[in-house]
Amino acid sequence: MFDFSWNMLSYFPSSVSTYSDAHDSLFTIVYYLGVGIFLLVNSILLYFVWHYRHKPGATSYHYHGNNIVEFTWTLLPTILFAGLGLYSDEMWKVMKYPSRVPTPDVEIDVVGQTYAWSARYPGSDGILGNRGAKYRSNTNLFGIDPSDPHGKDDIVLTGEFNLPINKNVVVHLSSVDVLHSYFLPNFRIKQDAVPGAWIDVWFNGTKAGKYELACAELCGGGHYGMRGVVNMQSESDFNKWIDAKNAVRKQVLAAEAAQPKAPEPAPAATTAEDAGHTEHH
Amino acid sequence: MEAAVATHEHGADHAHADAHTHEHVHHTSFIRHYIFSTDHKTIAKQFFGSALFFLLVGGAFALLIRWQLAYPGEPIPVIGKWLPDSLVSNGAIQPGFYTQLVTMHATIMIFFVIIPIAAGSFANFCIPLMIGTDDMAMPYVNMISFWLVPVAALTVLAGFFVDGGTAGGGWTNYPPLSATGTGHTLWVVAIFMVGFSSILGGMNYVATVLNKRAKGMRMFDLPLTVWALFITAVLQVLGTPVLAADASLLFLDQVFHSSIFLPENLLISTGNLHSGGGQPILWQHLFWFYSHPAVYIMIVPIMGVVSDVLATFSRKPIYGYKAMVFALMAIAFLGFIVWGHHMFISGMSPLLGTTFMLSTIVIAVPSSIKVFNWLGTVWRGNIYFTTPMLNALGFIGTFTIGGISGIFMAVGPIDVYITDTYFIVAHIHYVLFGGSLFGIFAGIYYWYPKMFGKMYNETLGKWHFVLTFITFNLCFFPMHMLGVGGHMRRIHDPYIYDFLKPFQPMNEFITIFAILLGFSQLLLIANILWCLKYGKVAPRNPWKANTLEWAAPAHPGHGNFDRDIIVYRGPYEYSSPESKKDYLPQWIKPATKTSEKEHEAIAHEG
Amino acid sequence: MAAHLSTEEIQRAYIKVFSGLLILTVLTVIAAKGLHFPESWGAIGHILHVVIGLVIAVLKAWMVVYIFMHIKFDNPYIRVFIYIPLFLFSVLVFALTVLGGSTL
Amino acid sequence: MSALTLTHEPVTGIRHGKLGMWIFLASEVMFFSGFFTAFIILRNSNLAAFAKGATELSWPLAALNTVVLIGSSLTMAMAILSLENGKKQRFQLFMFITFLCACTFLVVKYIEYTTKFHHGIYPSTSTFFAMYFIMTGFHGIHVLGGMIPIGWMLSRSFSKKGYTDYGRVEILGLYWHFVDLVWIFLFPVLYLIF
Ligand code: HEA
Ligand code: HEA
Ligand code: CUA
Ligand SMILES: [Cu+2]
Repeated sequence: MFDFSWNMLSYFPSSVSTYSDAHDSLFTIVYYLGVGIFLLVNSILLYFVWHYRHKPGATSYHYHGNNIVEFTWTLLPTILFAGLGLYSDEMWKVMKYPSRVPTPDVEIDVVGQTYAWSARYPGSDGILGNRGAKYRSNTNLFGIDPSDPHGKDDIVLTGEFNLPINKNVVVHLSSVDVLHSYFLPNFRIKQDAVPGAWIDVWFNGTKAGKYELACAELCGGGHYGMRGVVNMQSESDFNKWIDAKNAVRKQVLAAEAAQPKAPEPAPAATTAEDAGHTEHH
Repeated sequence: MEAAVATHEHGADHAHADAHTHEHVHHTSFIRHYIFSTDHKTIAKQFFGSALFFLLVGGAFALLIRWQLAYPGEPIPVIGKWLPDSLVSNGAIQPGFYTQLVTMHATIMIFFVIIPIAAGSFANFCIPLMIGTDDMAMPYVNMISFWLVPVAALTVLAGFFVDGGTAGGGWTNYPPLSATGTGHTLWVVAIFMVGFSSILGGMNYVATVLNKRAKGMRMFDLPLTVWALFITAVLQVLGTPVLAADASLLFLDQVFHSSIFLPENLLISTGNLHSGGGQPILWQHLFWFYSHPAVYIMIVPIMGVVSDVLATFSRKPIYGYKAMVFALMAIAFLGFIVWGHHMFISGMSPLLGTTFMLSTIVIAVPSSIKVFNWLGTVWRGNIYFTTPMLNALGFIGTFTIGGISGIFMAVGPIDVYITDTYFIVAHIHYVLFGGSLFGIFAGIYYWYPKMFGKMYNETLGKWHFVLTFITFNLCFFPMHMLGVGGHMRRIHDPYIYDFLKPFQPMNEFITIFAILLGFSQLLLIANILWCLKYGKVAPRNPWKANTLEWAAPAHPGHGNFDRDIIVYRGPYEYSSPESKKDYLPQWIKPATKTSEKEHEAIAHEG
Repeated sequence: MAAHLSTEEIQRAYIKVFSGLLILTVLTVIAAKGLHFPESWGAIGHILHVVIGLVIAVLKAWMVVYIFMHIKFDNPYIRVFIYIPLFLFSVLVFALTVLGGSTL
Repeated sequence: MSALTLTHEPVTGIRHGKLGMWIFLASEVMFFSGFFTAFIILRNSNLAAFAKGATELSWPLAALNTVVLIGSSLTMAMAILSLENGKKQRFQLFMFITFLCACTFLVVKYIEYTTKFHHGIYPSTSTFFAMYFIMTGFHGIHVLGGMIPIGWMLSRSFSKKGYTDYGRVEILGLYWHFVDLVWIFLFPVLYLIF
């Protein structure tokens, strides 16, 4: 009826980051451990159940147990599990501890909004402008501080983002409304986007290509459709792409500067890209 | 509400004063007898009936979910055209309705099926009978504890008829999503009510076990079912109030527009009403502080039931009785310090993550002890394959799968990938259906004779087990594969993702077996209802078991026992050399001529 | 209950506790409203206020539980109903503040 | 058959109702633990808002209420003692004062709340006030809940049969002292410490 394999490991989506390799090997260890224990326990169970089934005249063994046995089968799993826990903790630290986040080669902001993902790139000055929740509005999702010159040239995109491979990418993640979760299956990465907090996620992609970005935290009826695409490119392709974006952004800024200033200071990042993103939902 | 407690419970002390003589004639009205009854067995039956009913409702919701996942966009057969347009379009489930179905499915299954049947029905039925007493310590409190459940269920289901529909945030209902909408408010109120019911129940069970044990019964003479229910009750008493507090806080956010869980300047409809400054993750901490212990509320009683069933039908003492008790205690204790394993990706402090990862992995140790001791129990037994025994053995098999998938998730870095995928859904159903529900089936069949005074139909029971076991595994095992493939949970239409398109046939396969699984449950219902009327009349001790409930008349009335109960030994003296029979009940005097005779008599009593 | 104590003795204990509670209430108000730590102490002054307030509250609570609620005279068994929830409360607070830090 | 002895003395030596009440109180401690935890967390992340909120509360009213509740705890304890010694009138007197104290407490609370509302302060004002309203609100509900059995017992004691159920009053007393105890913490935490 369909391709089925007992080997669970064969179902993983292709692995395209340094993490996903590490993740898959850790998973493999736990997998074989789990399968082994399952088979062991259940074959013993089946054997006992069949072998000691009721037969006429049979009696059972009046026995209340043995403390040495109890002690052994408490100690062994404890050692096994403590070992597993300590062993996996290293990878946990690498993924999560802020002190272990590598120096970023590329740094972007990502926010979730029902039901789309948006990203902000630093622009031609290479610096992300300051942001604050109080500046946030439907036209300024990232809450870019209008008074910060670094924010002026920032580029905001929705739905599809490009990133370079073999670089440490650090994503500062947040949300503007409810919880979302930034899920890159091929990268084995998932992190909730929490409103009111900026959480760092980092990865290092190894294969170019377009990969799907999903939302993994229920965020309302449209949750299922909160899809995005991450386009992993070689460094040179990525640079070409970002340069082109920066050029467009420069033109927009120049055009804005030529026009008479609006009376009240409107949020700075009301750009073509921003407008593009509002119509998305 | 506390007033009710304060005034009623002492009344309870007197209520039983007139109940302990069997000849005493009761002129109780129909209402007092069947509806607002304070008799623990009637309350147990009420919990049982309502839980079975909600199992059908929750199961029907599950089948709707499955239909959508297998055939997205296609009209629901039969009922599709009757549903209003707010829920369906052209008879097919709409996205919002889908999330509501998921929420209601889980809410019903957890709060109105498993908890009421394990910590409501079994606890009520077994505790007084198995400790040899006439009723609960506080019968009025007990009655209130039941009646809160249907009221809560009506409240939460009323959500379907309000503007915006019922709660749709998953059974975990994380704010900010759940901070708006009438449906969510009703959900919160209902949770508060079932929580209160659970606390009242738990109070009663703890007090009863501590205070009302029969003469001679020490704590370590308790059957494991009672131990398990006792420990569960402690979890209920200490865990549930935290959920109640959490729910109250969310209620404040919803109704009074405060911002306990809402940070500054959100772009949602309540954005301008609240002040900000709240912490969304706080909800999750408090929620899981209850809800992790809650999953043990759902499994610990079952572990007790399974132990008793295994011992009875292996005709063997429980292997390592004390180890089993300490393992239960360890599970309960550790259960309070692992809640964060549901929050590995929530953004909580990574140091907390490390702590929770280690404690969660360690919690597998007491569970392992239990599994190993069960193996030890069947080892060199004399095993009878009755329906309860089959279900108990099935429980061990499926629970190990669910438990081992728990180990995967306990490892933080792995959970980051598999959390919120079908791997979790597989785990949930392996522990809750494969674990709790199989154990519940075992318990239902095991105590059916005592509860209703009739024997169930063994053939039908075995068919029910075999069909359920096969379809269950075919339905839920493939979900692990979906999860490893990255298939997210709680999604209305997976196939808008390219990487999920290939999973459509597997989803279809799952759905087919879900439907078969659902309809297999009709055998259980049929068995229960048919044998109620046409079943063979049950003897007093059909399983030749040792525990005290079998000393009571076949269908015990008010006051439970027709003989004085004095406990002489532990609950698991099967095949003891002290007795010629292969069992030696707790209430039989140490070997003398008369006690042999009594033993003999009870064995054959109708 | 408390059969080994005469009614008068118990009454005296009650009155003592009552006066103790009143005095501590006054103290806690004075500590909070009248006691000012030098500016230069910074956060320490603030923490001291919190500590004083809580220590007094714990003392008062202990008096109520010990005497009014008869823990002193009653079955020692009952104490577990106080210790266990307090332990769980401290687990919760410890996890979320000390381990959780600012991110929870 | 002669009467069965299934219902014997409580195994622990603590009567069912009293044991039940202690278990219930353990549960109540966890309930308020939830609120206190939330309070601590929110306070740590909004120190300024919490300090500001606390100054807007009226501590003299709260101090008055503290004294009232402490007093009611004393009278409740005395009422129990009186009933134990069969002194009916003293029992009625002390129960009455307890009831009165509870009323006073709620009236003061009412004044506090309405002044807040007049100043436009609601749970939505800040997380501090959200916590303030929910914690004092639930405490108030507990006071109200305690008043029902107090009033009932008091009125029963004036009936012909009188009221002699020492056990129940003792249980009620435990509950009442617990309500006092919660307030003992709420008072410094909400009104004094910032
Ligand atoms: C009855 C209910 C029940 C039970 C008993 C368990 C038991 C366990 N659960 Fe599960 N769990 C749930 C119900 C339950 N769970 C539910 C409902 C959810 C989802 C909530 C939601 O998000 O909606 C969940 C989610 C959940 C998560 C979060 C996943 C996520 O959302 O990312 C985690 C993570 O650690 C977890 C772990 C565990 C562990 C380690 C156990 C352990 O207790 C298991 C221990 C058992 C064994 C290990 C097997 C038996 C032992 C042996 C066979 C001996 C030999 C074994 C070895 C030596 C390994 N569970
Ligand atoms: C004890 C608990 C329990 C039980 C028994 C079940 C039983 C089932 N569950 Fe459920 N499930 C959960 C607890 C449970 N579930 C939880 C906690 C979640 C997480 C929710 C969340 O994400 O918030 C979940 C989520 C969940 C999902 C994931 C949804 C999603 O994330 O999008 C799915 C999908 O397949 C599913 C399917 C099923 C199926 C097919 C059954 C079958 O076993 C059901 C079998 C059917 C019956 C037993 C009833 C028989 C019915 C009939 C014969 C129909 C006729 C009757 C009438 C019309 C009245 N469940
Ligand atoms: Cu965003 Cu789900
Ligand atoms: Cu858990």
